[in-house]
Amino acid sequence: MNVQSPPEKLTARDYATDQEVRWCPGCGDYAILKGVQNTLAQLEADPKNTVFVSGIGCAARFPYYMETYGFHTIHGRSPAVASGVKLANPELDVWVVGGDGDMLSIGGNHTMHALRRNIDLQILLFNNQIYGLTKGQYSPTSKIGTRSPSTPLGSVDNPVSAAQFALGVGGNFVARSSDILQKHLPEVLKRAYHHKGASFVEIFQNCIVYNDGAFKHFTEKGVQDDMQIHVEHGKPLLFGKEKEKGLVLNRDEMRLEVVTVGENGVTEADIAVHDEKNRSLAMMLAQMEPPTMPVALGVLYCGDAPTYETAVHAQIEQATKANGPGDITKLLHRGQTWTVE
Amino acid sequence: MNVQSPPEKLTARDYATDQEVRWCPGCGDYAILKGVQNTLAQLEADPKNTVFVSGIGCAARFPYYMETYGFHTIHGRSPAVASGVKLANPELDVWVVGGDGDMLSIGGNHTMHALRRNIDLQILLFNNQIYGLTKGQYSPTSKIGTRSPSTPLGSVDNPVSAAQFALGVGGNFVARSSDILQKHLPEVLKRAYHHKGASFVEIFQNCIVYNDGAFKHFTEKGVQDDMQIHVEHGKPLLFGKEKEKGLVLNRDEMRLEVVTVGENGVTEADIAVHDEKNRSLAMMLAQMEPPTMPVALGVLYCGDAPTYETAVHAQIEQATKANGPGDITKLLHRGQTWTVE
Amino acid sequence: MSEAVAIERPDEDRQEVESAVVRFAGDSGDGMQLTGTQFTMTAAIAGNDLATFPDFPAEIRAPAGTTFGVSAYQINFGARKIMTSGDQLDVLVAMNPAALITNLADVKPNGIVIADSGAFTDRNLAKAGYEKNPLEDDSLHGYRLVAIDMSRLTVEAVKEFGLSNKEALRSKNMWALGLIYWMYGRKRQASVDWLNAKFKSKPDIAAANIAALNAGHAFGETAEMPAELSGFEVLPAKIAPGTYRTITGTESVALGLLTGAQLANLNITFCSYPITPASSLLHQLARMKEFGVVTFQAEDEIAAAAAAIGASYAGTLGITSSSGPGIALKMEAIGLAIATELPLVVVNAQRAGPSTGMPTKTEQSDLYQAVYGRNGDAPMPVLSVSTPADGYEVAIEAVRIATKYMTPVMVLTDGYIVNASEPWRIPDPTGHEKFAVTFRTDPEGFQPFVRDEATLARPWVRPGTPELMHRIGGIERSYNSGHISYDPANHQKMTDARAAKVAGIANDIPEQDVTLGEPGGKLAVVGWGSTYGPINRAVNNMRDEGHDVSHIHLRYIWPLPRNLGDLLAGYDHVLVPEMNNGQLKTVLRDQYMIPAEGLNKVTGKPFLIGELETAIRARLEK
Amino acid sequence: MSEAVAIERPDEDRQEVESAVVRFAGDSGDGMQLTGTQFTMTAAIAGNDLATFPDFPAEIRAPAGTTFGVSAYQINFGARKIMTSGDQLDVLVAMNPAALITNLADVKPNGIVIADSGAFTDRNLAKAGYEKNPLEDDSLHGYRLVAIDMSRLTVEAVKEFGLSNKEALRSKNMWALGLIYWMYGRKRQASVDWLNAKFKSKPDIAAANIAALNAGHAFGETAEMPAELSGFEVLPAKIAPGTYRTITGTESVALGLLTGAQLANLNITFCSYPITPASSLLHQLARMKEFGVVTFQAEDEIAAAAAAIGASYAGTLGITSSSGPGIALKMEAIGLAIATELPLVVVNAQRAGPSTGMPTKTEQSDLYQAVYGRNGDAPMPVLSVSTPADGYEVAIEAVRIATKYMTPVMVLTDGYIVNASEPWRIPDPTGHEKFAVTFRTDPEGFQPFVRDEATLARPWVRPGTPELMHRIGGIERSYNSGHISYDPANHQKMTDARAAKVAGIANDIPEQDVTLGEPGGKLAVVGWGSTYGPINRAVNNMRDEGHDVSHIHLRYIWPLPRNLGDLLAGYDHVLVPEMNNGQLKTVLRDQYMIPAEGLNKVTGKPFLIGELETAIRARLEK
Ligand SMILES: Cc1ncc(C[n+]2csc(CCOP(=O)(O)OP(=O)(O)O)c2C)c(N)n1
Ligand SMILES: Cc1ncc(C[n+]2csc(CCOP(=O)(O)OP(=O)(O)O)c2C)c(N)n1
Ligand code: SF4
Ligand code: SF4
Ligand SMILES: [Mg+2]
Ligand SMILES: [Mg+2]
Repeated sequence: MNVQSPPEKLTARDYATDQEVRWCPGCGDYAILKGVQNTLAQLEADPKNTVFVSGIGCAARFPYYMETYGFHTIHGRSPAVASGVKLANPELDVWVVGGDGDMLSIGGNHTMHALRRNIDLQILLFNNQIYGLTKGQYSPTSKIGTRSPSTPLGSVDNPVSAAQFALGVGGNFVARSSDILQKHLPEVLKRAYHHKGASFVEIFQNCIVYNDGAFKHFTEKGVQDDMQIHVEHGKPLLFGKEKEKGLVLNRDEMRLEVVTVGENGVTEADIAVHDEKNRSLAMMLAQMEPPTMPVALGVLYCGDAPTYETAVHAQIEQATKANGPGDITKLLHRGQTWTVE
Repeated sequence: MNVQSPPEKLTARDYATDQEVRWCPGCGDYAILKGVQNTLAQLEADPKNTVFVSGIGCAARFPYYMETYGFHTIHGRSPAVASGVKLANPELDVWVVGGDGDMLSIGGNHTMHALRRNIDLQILLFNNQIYGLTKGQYSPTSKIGTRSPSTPLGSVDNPVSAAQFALGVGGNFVARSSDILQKHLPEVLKRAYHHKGASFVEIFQNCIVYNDGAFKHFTEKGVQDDMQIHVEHGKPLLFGKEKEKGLVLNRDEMRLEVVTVGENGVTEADIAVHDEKNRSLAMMLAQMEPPTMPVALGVLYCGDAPTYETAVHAQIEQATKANGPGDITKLLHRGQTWTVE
Repeated sequence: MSEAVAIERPDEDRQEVESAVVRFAGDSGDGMQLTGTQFTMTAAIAGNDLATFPDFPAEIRAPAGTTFGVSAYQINFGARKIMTSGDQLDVLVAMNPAALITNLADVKPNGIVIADSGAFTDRNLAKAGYEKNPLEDDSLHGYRLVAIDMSRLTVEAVKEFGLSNKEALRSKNMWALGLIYWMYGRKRQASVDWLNAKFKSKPDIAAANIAALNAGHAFGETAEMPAELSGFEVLPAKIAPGTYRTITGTESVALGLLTGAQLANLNITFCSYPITPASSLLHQLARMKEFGVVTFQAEDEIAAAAAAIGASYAGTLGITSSSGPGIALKMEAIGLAIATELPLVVVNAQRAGPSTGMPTKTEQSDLYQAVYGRNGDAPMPVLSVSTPADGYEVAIEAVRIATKYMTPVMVLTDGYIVNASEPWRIPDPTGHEKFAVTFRTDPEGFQPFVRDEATLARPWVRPGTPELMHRIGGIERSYNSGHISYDPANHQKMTDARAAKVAGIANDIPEQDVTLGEPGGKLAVVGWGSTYGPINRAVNNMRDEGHDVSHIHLRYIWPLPRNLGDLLAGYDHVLVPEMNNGQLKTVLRDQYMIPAEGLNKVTGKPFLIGELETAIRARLEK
Repeated sequence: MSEAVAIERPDEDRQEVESAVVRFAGDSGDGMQLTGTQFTMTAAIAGNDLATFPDFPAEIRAPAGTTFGVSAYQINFGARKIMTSGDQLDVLVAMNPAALITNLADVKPNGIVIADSGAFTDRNLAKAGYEKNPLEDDSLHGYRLVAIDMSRLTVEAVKEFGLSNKEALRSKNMWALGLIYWMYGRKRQASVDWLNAKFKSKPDIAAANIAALNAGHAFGETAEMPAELSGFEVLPAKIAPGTYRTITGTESVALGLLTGAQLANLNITFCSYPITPASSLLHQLARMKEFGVVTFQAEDEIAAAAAAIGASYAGTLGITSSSGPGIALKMEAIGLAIATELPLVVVNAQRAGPSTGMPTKTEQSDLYQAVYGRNGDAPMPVLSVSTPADGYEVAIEAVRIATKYMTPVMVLTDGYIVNASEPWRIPDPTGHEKFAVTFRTDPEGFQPFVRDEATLARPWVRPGTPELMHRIGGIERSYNSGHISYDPANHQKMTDARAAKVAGIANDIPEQDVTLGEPGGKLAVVGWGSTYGPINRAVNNMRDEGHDVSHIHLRYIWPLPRNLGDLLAGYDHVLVPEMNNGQLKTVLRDQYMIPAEGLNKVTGKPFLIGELETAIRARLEK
């Protein structure tokens, strides 16, 4: 008699494939891979119902290393392919992985429409501010002045802010973390997973070969406390080693500014409280940049709205209720017909 | 002896071609065409240095009706084609015209990157919240529930807000007007023209055949005073027939709200003042929607940043200064060479 | 409930004709498409065979009275088999000057022109570009002109219902329909019923339309028409018994895809982006939700193709559709489906190119793109639809091949076929042979690229299946495991396998038959797609004249039927008429080294039977 | 300033060889590419003819010691004309076990294998998948093995400079280079100078590298090497006098485009999106700013093509480039350039497909896409590059045709050509015949689509020109005015004109010559693109054996040279070797009804001379 024994709890390692991981030694992608595998273990995610879809790029190699279903598609199209997967089978947990070129350059439009439609995907953008796989050309997120093979005298175009982009196009879940924040990252990813609808997570990732240290101005030991603020819904926007600094809204100039609690009469009560349901606040947080302001990490925005695939399938049920399950013979005879004896 | 006589001042009519205008009778595009021709006349724009580039759609037929240089390209690609025109010859005044499908659906990515690069184009989006030319399918800006040939039971996806999109991707000039505002429109277009860098103007346009009345909830005679606010830099955000209403920033909730001057102690001093240099404020204004809030029209945001094409050509001059004007023979000999006798 | 009153006129003194071609032409607002479909339905019920072609303007809604705002509907109906909507018009109904000036050239010498003189105002004449009123000078002397003030007569006929003049004039088309019904001795009841149903909520509008219909009919009855217009009779055609409906190419493809999916036991995920003339397929399928059909209007064609591929990966039937420019955009994604060997149906409603071209005009110029238009060695099957009804069988076949061979399949229709209609004997879908897909579920020895020995197809696994988790992608895959492989020998092996898989389909499709004529002889006329009708009729006529010519019409463009080379070798000459610059011709010459000659027409319009007869005659006289 | 010290060894006892093939293989970090280019330069200066091929890993920077992290550089140099980088290796330099295991198969029987035994640690052996150390068992008995602990010797050699062990080991490649210099009796001075220049700012690094170079050389001098390794001599080849440089396909195309633009008197606007192996062209042109070259890294390939078209519309030369998948994405936009008749150069660096395929491997499988891969009847000229240096002339020709005929032109290179290099006699660009563009400025009778009688090209107008304001677009244009036209006859006329314009270019290009052999005979081997070298050498060898075989290599794929049909008709057999499944073959068979046979290799690797010889022999024996 063959009894289906319940699978015992999976560990992070169980989500790893037998494939040799082929990123450059020291690449931030390794840490993210670990973070994602830990997240799935903590979520007790069922590998058979989990799909990783990616485009092309170093980041996009990701699915080959996950012991789940995986589809390494073509450059820039992963949000569209993933949308098809989710529409066809809403039961699946669909994760989308790609780089800043993949999802914001060639794939920007698909990312935008997946977000605005609010289809239930977890979209992870590995932002290393460079084209890694093609050997180091600048990307739409590269800082002005980036010298690269295609911009030998330095890039001249303003980078796009991934988070502001996601908020501007109507994304309902916008969060940020970093490859090196091994505790923070899984927490953010779990929020993204539990959010119904499109979740957008920008993960700062160090490309050690072509853009090393792109984020050290806010991730390095010395500066991280003062240059990062980890936002949490309902909590005051405090940061700094002793959480002695905070953000307040300057009402006349309508922008956030940094104050120090205790200094010239500022009390903790004056500190703005994070409201992840407020898109305008999220926008202000997303705009903050060192050195004058810290980089906001965590869930910047989390609204709730019906998800696309649910609504689509609801209409199918509605139509089936209204017209009865489709009868093809009836359909062929719909409209005016005539009979020849 | 043939003397070149200076061209006398051109009128709006001088900017019209001999081509029969072929929009549906009553289409909002006629009014916009008139508005643009008036604008060029007021600007005394030189037709020979003016280029209109468009994609495909009803709106995109625009160039055929302008007695300037014109390029009716392919669906969605007009911002990219126009970028090439401007890069090749920065002397030209380049206008880009298209519909919501052309520029936000298939062309969303090109619009985004033209805006973020800040290349000096005037991008006019005729937003009728529908696909006109292809006979009425819903578009990414259509309201939820829009019944169309492709959504017989009503559309289910959240529309994108053109202005929030433009702000989110880093657009440096974001404005709004409407087909029927024949005074307002040219003023906004002139601001767009004078702005150095990418200017984005969303023009609400009525498609009388497939989406008639899409905007009447804020454009109709009865409601327009209470449902529109015309913002001006440095001026208090007042609206209403007697300008008796205004916007104030609710500091705790960090959102704008409508108040009435005179009522429960509100004075004009309390009314927020429009600062077109503040992206966060622009975002809040762009988010406002009837019936609770008025629609914000005018220049929501106008920052200044170096333009892309200027920086590109500056590098060319810089390189020419540094290395001298290119000598092809020298170039062929660059690197290690050897001679065979 | 209004009724048809006037008794039908006895048929004695009607002139019997074997077939007739009538075109209703008027302003976009005049309801010509409705008028045409009503006349079509009535002809069908009267037992005629028929073919129709609607021709609407490129502009959305051009200003009234302009030439580019003219909308027309043509029907060819007869007592014999009807192959095309007709080369020339026996009767043109022109509701205004613009309709007359743009359509007159198609009228037979001495053909009948019925014009609404009431619409020939100075303003309308000017808009159409007439200096003088053609109804009044003798510029129409080559035709049998019947000028009637239909506008006035309609207004009078509906007076009693107290409609505004504007509203009243809306029934003008019914007045004209009534007259033509009389002219061909047709019963009005079907249209009366239809009007009552359509305007159920507005009974007076229904009544007015019916009154106009009757008035037009009565006018024919009573008015002293020129003797030779005493009325015609078109007897029923010999038509196989069964239940019929009219069907357009769009409808047949939509129904075929749905039937195919049911035979394969799959749900459809249809992903598309609107484009003329392909959009109507999206519209059709969007109304089939109760069949579990998911339709997705993507942000662009690339996303549509990509989403369809994702949907196939997830275990439904991914379908995408577009026209030439949109198909071009999909090609990179289609390459991914070829590489990952996933089923996908791609429907291309061809239109005149290159680039935007003439969106509302028909052409067959995407065959090169379908067969050759991808990067890399990327073979995929290509099928074509020959008549409005043929789309049903072709779509079913496309689904069968795509799912059985794990490959994208391209289906080529065109702007003519998708809009044209013909009577269709409604088949019994349950009678069709099933080809239910069996998804792989057995972990035993599973590898994603182990091929079926017969078909060379790889297994299809639904994500969600236990123990079959695997990864696929566009980078070259190791022969069985599907892991990334840069091994030279493996790439050769996989390239050969992909080619062999598609080539092997030739053994799973019917041998090519001779559509009309004998296997071998002096001349074979080889066609594909919507040229079927005119070629068949032309060959038929030439054979009646005793010429040695046969018609071979292809459904399978790639791979070609396995016997085609031998078959064609049996003819002295091979002529390939195409609405392009010779694209199938290239494939035939390459594959069979047969000096096929092209007959190419690239005007945005279908071949005329006459054009083909002339060309065939020329070849035969060589 | 360090200097080369050891006196060169007298050449007496060196064994003279006509040519030799050496491959340096090591870890990505071992600097094999530098080593190879240095050896190449020195061989060139020594007067040898040569051909090289670098082969770097697909992965960005694979972990050290792994097989997929191996980087190699191969050079074939000789006293005779060198056509390819060589089928088999005379000498393999393997810097670690992974390099040995992945490259050994290419070494001639009894060939020389020089290995750094110091790198054959257990760890590295394991990574490479060796159970036992191949240097220690007799698994290499089929070769002449020279195992030297280069690592230790290098560290010793640079001791004096007090570098860390890690830094010291970086000079390992120079030690190996020194040894091979000794083996072929080469002077070190050029490399010494190069090192001094490269490390100007770090003199001790320069000194260390030079010390290693000298140490490796000295080792050869002094160490008692096996007798048969006493050293070789490769005499200078007969090479036409002139100043030479080495050049890769990327460099030649970049320089050709620039020269072409100057001859046309235009500025370049180069718009692209990175993709392997096309990106290097973007990188090259980005460094030519002082020539007024604008380079634009667009958001994707479609935007790149669209921007290039806009740039051509604005009066500069728009150029775009990519590889197969990216070219597929550009096709819709290229159709717009065809429709609006604007000049555009499209460079396609082909790679193995379909889909993502094998990005770092070479293939010729985009010919179908280039010739046929668009919607509508959309002909465009297609040129191909045959050798690394050939890109210069081809690019110039592409600019000439694009601007003279107002048409997009496709240039096909491939992953082999863009990276391979050969010596190039530097031409005098000012000597080249000019083809300056004359923009239309005269308003008199101007219409945007009035065609030049000879070329059928329409006028090119720069926006900004007074009184010539006009509109163009992708919807079919009226024959002269360019206004939108749906007129059937006009569409036919325009379609014919577009076809005739491109076909007419055949009269403006050279007749096809016989690359090697006679016009007519038993067998013609017809090639295109990077198969030039192996085909030419193979045919050469076969002819030396007295066989009746000729080589015909095409530069012009579309339109084909006007005499090609007659030329090919002169041979009993036509064999078409291609790195695809038979794409040129289709074009030839269709155009000339000649039963051309394919010889197809789709492994991502170039043909070997031996493979071609075998195939040719087989054909001749038939
Ligand atoms: C259609 C197409 N265009 C271009 C490429 C080449 N390409 C592959 S990955 C990539 C960008 C890589 O950058 P990113 O997306 O940021 O990923 P990363 O490598 O940095 O993780 C490009 C341009 C491609 N494979 N396909
Ligand atoms: C590549 C491509 N895809 C699709 C189309 C069909 N098409 C033409 S215009 C259009 C959208 C029209 O809507 P919009 O851009 O909002 O312009 P409008 O007509 O509403 O002014 C579409 C889908 C096309 N011409 N080309
Ligand atoms: S190139 Fe950069 S991003 Fe890519 S694997 Fe290497 S380190 Fe990581
Ligand atoms: S369809 Fe709508 S947008 Fe297009 S022309 Fe008609 S009214 Fe205007
Ligand atoms: Mg990146
Ligand atoms: Mg629109």
